[in-house]
Amino acid sequence: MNLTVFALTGAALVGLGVYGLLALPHLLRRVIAFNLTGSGLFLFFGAAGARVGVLDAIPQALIITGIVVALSASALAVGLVVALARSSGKVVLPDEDPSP
Amino acid sequence: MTALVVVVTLPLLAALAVLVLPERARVKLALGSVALGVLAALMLARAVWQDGAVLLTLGGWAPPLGIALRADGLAAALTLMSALVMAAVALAARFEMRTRRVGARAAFGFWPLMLLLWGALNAVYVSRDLFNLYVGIELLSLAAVALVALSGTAQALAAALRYMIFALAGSLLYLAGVVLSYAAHGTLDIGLLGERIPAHSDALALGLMTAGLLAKTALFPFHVWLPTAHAAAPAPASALLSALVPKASFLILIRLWFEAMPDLASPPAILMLAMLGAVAVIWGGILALVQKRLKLIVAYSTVAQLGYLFMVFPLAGGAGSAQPWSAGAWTGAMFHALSHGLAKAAMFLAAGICIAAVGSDRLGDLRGLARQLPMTSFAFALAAITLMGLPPSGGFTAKYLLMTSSFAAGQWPWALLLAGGGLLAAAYLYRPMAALFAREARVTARPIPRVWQAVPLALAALSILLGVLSATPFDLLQIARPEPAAEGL
Amino acid sequence: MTTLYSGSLLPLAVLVWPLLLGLVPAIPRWRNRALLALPLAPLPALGYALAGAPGALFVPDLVLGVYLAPVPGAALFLGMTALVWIVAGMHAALTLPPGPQAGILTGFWCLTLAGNLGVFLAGDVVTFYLAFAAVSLAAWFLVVHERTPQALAAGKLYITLAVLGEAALLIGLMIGVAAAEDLQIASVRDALPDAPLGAFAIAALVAGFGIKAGMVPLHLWLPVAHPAAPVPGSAVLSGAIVKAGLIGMILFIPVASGWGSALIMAGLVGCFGAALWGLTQRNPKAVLAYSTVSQMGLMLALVGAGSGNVAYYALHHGLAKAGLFLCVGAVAAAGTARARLLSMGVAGIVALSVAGFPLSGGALVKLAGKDGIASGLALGLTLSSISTTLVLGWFMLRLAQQDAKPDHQPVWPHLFAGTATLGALALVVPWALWGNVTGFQGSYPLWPEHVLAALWPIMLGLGAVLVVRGRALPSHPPGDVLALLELLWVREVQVLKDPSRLRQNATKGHRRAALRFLLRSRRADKVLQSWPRAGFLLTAVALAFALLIGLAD
Amino acid sequence: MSAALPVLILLSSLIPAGVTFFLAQDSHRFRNMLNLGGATLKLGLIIWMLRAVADGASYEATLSLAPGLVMLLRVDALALLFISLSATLWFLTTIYAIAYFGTKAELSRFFGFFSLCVAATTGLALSGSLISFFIFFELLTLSTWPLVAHKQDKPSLAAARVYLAYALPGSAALLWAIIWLESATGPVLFTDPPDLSTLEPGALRAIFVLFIIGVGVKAAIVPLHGWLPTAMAAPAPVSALLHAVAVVKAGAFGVVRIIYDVFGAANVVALGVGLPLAALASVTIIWGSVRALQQDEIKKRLAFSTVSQVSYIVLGAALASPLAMIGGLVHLIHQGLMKITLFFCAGIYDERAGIKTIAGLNGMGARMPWTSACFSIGAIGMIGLPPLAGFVSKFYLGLGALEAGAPWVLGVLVASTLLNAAYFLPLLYRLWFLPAAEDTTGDDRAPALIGPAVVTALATFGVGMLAASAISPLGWATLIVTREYGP
Repeated sequence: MNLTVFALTGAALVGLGVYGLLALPHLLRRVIAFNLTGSGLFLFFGAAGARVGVLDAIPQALIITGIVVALSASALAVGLVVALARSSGKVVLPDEDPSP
Repeated sequence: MTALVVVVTLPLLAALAVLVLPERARVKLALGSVALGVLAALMLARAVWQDGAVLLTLGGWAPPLGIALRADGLAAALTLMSALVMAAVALAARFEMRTRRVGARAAFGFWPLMLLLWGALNAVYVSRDLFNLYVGIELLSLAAVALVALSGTAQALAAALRYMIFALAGSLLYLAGVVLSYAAHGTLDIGLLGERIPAHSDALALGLMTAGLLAKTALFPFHVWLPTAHAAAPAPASALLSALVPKASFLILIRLWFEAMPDLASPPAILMLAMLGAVAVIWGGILALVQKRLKLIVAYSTVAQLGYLFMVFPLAGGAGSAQPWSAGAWTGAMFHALSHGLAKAAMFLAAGICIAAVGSDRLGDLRGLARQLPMTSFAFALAAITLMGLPPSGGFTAKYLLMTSSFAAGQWPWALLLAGGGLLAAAYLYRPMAALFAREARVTARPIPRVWQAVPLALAALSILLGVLSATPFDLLQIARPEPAAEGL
Repeated sequence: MTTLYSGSLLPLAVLVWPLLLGLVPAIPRWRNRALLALPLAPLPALGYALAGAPGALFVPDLVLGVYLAPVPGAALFLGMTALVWIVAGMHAALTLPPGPQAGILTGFWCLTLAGNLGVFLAGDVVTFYLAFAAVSLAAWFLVVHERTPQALAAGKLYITLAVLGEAALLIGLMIGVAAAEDLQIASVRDALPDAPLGAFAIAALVAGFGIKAGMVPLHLWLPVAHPAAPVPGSAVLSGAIVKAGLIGMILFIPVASGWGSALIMAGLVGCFGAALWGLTQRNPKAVLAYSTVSQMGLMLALVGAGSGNVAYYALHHGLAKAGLFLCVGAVAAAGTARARLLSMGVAGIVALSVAGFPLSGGALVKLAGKDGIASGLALGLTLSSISTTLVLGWFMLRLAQQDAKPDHQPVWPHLFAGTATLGALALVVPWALWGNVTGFQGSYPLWPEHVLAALWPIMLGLGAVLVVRGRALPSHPPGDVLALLELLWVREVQVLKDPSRLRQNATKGHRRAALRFLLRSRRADKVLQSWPRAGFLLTAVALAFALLIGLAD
Repeated sequence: MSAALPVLILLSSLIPAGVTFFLAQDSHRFRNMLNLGGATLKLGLIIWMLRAVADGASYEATLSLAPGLVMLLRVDALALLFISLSATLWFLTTIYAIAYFGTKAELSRFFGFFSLCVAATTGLALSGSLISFFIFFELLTLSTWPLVAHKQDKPSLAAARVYLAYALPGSAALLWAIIWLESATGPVLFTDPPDLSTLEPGALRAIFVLFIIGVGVKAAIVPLHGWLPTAMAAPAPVSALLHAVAVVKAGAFGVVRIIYDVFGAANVVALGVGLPLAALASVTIIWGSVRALQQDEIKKRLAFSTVSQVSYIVLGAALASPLAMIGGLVHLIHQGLMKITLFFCAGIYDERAGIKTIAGLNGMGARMPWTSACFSIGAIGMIGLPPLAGFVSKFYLGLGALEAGAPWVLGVLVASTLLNAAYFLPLLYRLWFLPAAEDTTGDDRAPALIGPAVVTALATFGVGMLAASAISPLGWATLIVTREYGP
């Protein structure tokens, strides 16, 4: 029962994240949306690993690895966004810029 | 076995080491490790050639608990090709990525990123675990994005971010698929997945993973990040980006569709993959035709050439995998991956030399450059021959194998596409060639060291040689090929 | 090792000798005096003919296997040809100015001569065709030698018809060879009537030879070329070269079928029509040309009737007609009234002989010609004397009006001697050969009825000459039906040469459309670049794959 | 030895090609010696082999690239026919080109590609399998491109572009045809005709059409001939080689191989594709001539003449009767000799007197007698007058057409003869009969330029004059047809 809650929460997070990723032009928000989606997936992953009631070590190990990877990706992304904001004064991609 | 370990760990260790070294030592270490890497890749290929697939279980723990690395013929061939391309890129970067040429940050950042990318590539080639593959491809993407951003201009940063968005979205889709399949089967090992009990969620899992990987492979219509990224990246980085990076995600697709879940390869899904590939060939070709910059032409050419790779799905995948022609199709596609890697890297390195010589890659500025840069221009021409699929290049062998299979399979439209794509390639490569070999030499080119000029030539020559001596790589690719296709010609 | 040749080398020598002499102008030092070689070139042929044209030769390696074997009547043809060429050669050497053009003329003169001799020696089709092409095409240079606009125009017509003739011959010969599966002339002739497309082949051959032989209506070139060519050129053209067409008819056309009648018809039309049309000409050489057409018509009719004495007739005509042409030169060169009179006299005698004046060579050959043919045609032969007398009388009248060419005066005696010799030979040689050729006894021509039959048409003809003399006859440029053809031809050429602007514009339009499409594709790619769209697409593709994969389960 | 010979022949032009690329521009002596040496060696090898092959020997060398990709080099009588031509004319053209270019720039590049082009032609001739044929076919395409573009001016580059625009789709069609066929029959070796019974007649016809499109571009069959006249922008030695030996001949040779060694004459007839091809060739013959008539530039006129003449070979092959094939094969040689003579001369007129147009030829017979004599011989040969080379081909073609039951071909041949006369005789007329313009200069006192032209002109005469002997091209063509394709 718990697990369904986890899974549903994960799914909700993924949904939110995907919406943010697609709908928000602000790059920082996209990075956050990416993290949201990732978290949702990891949550679902954890729930899936625990579904048989026995503790499965593998998803945990993988989730930790995944979080590290996602973290470094976020770091790079944020770094790039900051650099872009510094050099062009914009935090949106050129072709999505409403005020050219 | 040692070779396998070296191939995966050496680049990563070297990437860490170069971070702490001063510039000259950095370059030396990078070149040294690349040399070592080529050697290791050769030894790996030799081991695979002699004894079949090399298997390594980390810490002696067998899957699903442990992690297994396995180098089959395809992995060995790709490793070797990558090592060669890396060596060439490193040699070229020794001249090109200098502080006084590209600034301190780029000159510093290039080497660890390059090595990191290499390590990630090799990891992807030999991994047998979907999650490992995720980590590998994610690292690969991050290194690639960072390479695009190296120059630090607003344009480069925007291009890098665009690439990043596609890459991250792709990763997420892939990850979602991985999670789904783990939830269904409790394992992520490719071998074990191949023997799984099918589940309802498999279709969704494979669909998600496929879409994610397509975004990373830059298949039409997700190719849009690639040209802008190439426009911004320094030439050696472009070479890596075009020649190697898409091959990694493509390889994962192959692993998924041929080894992990071949039973899911339904005809309509396969047809859709192939159709996307076909559109990529045509669309990439048309867009390459209208570009004004050399690097963009070459970049769109990559878009087109990647489309050929997807011919493998209708010809060797699904129900066709048990047919006699599938071996030819499968091998042909892999041959294409190899020859395209060599040729495209040669082209970008040649483009880099042109930029270094005249400071621009607009076709109008390159006119008559062949007089000053004969070796480079010749390299470009040789690489073009491979990309057009003209004999006796590796591209020709690939095309021949694919076309033969498509006729044998009764799917001749693909053969038509292959032939037409070659013509398109000729059309869009003609313009830069005509510019290079034009008579007038208005530009005064800066002198380029001969060693630097020899690098793309060597790569291009290799891509031709791959066709002349195609028997050995052909046999190498057969080793431990995905089973259903094993009863080939 | 196969043998190089088998048989006698004599026939080959006859052909090789003029070819060798033809190379003389290639040597710069001899170039200026190359014309002197002309009279020497036919000498071996003359000797060979006097010896009775003995021997045959086969050279397997040459061309497609050259087989030289004298054709029936070869000795007569060869002898006549050699004599005509010798005298005309002398005339040329005496009158034509030396220089590079003379060098070119010498070369092609000799080539033409070799071809002319070759058609009488060829035993196989290819050799015959080769010789025929040589005589036909190399003669182009004789026609245009003077390079005047008139000569060049005549040359154009000549070469056009000659090439057409060659083409027609080639068709006919190839069909014949394919049917006979053999290159021998005799086998080809035998195979032709029953060959597939045989009728077509024979028609092509008749046309091809007809052009050369001046058969109406293919005679166009004769009256145009003759006035334009130098006098010796005209002499060989009319005397000897046209006989190449005649021998072709004799060798290849199976007259036993309906083709014989066709030949007779065409021949008789030419015989009378051309003679009458000759009266519209002012230039004596043009008149003579029409006379040739007329005489050749007669000979073609004889061929069609299967007469065995065509060669005999041709012998006389060749010598006489060449003599008449040379007379034109001699008259022009005559400086004094006496010389002019002498030249005119020779011309008159020879002309009478051609008309068939009793006891002349011409009367003999006509008499022989009448032997063995239908009486109707024999009557035609008799009547032809009237028209011949008329046209040649007209020729004499025109000749008398001709201007003199003062620069040739010094050589007049030589010219006259040659001309007179040829005329004399025309009168005498038929007598010498009479018995051998016809088999009749020597007194046969002296029979009064024969003399009378020869005399009355000539008298009638002379009367007609008196009638036309001084009348304002209609005058036409040479070439009768040609004018009509020219009109058509000019239009054809203009149609051929249309620069197609229209199509160029069309391709430009296509190009612009293609360019527009390409540029649009660039904009379309930009649309794909926008992330929200691409993101939706990515999701859609993922779901599509899932669906497509799932559907199959 | 028997495997080394074909390879050696190939290397005799491949090695000079490779070395020449890396020579300095001004090392004229060494470069000339290298190229002439290679050409001489090749001629020697071929003469040596001619005897052996006449006695029934054959030489083979095989290299397997990948399953199905068999490179087979093989010397048979037909191959030797083509190589003899290419080797002889390569030798002569090299002499001519050396004299023509003198010490101009970019000669290493030129001679490198020149030799490469010959190597490709040689390989093409020696190819014993469809795949090796294709590979050399492509090599030829690529090595010719820089030659056409050699002058690097606007027309040359445009011509080179047009050339590729035609050649590459042609190659694509050829490759398609090869792969389609081989996917059903396995690798096709010319020694061993494939079993076609596994394919539907419809498919076979489609394959045949693709094959013809593929090689037809090179053979300049209408409507695939557009590149040839534009390629005239190339320097004269290239045009000479292009028109006489290399590209168009490769196409024609391909047609012969495809009809006789891939499909087999009987199958071509049974499939009903021979006659349409013959008709197409006929259309080409006529169309090329008509277009030639409209040209005012000498080289363009010659180019359209090539379009027309090369289809004689195609016609001979398509008629699929022994005599027609002899005619076609012998024309492969004869057309080469005649056309190269004409192009040599056209080059001399241009180089020595600056004459490019037909009007410029007025009166040149006296000023440049040797050139004009050679030109006349070539032209008369083209018209097909005996005893020159063109007549022999035409005669056999005509007989072959009758043998094949296609008498309409005679009409085509005759029309072609007349048209040839119509566009060549005016040239001769101008050369010999018309007076020269006041301001013309130029002479032909250049032995190295005239020499090759004289040799080929004499050959044009000689091969016709001695056609019936066993050592003539006709003798050799007869040997090929009776030995290898005879009943």
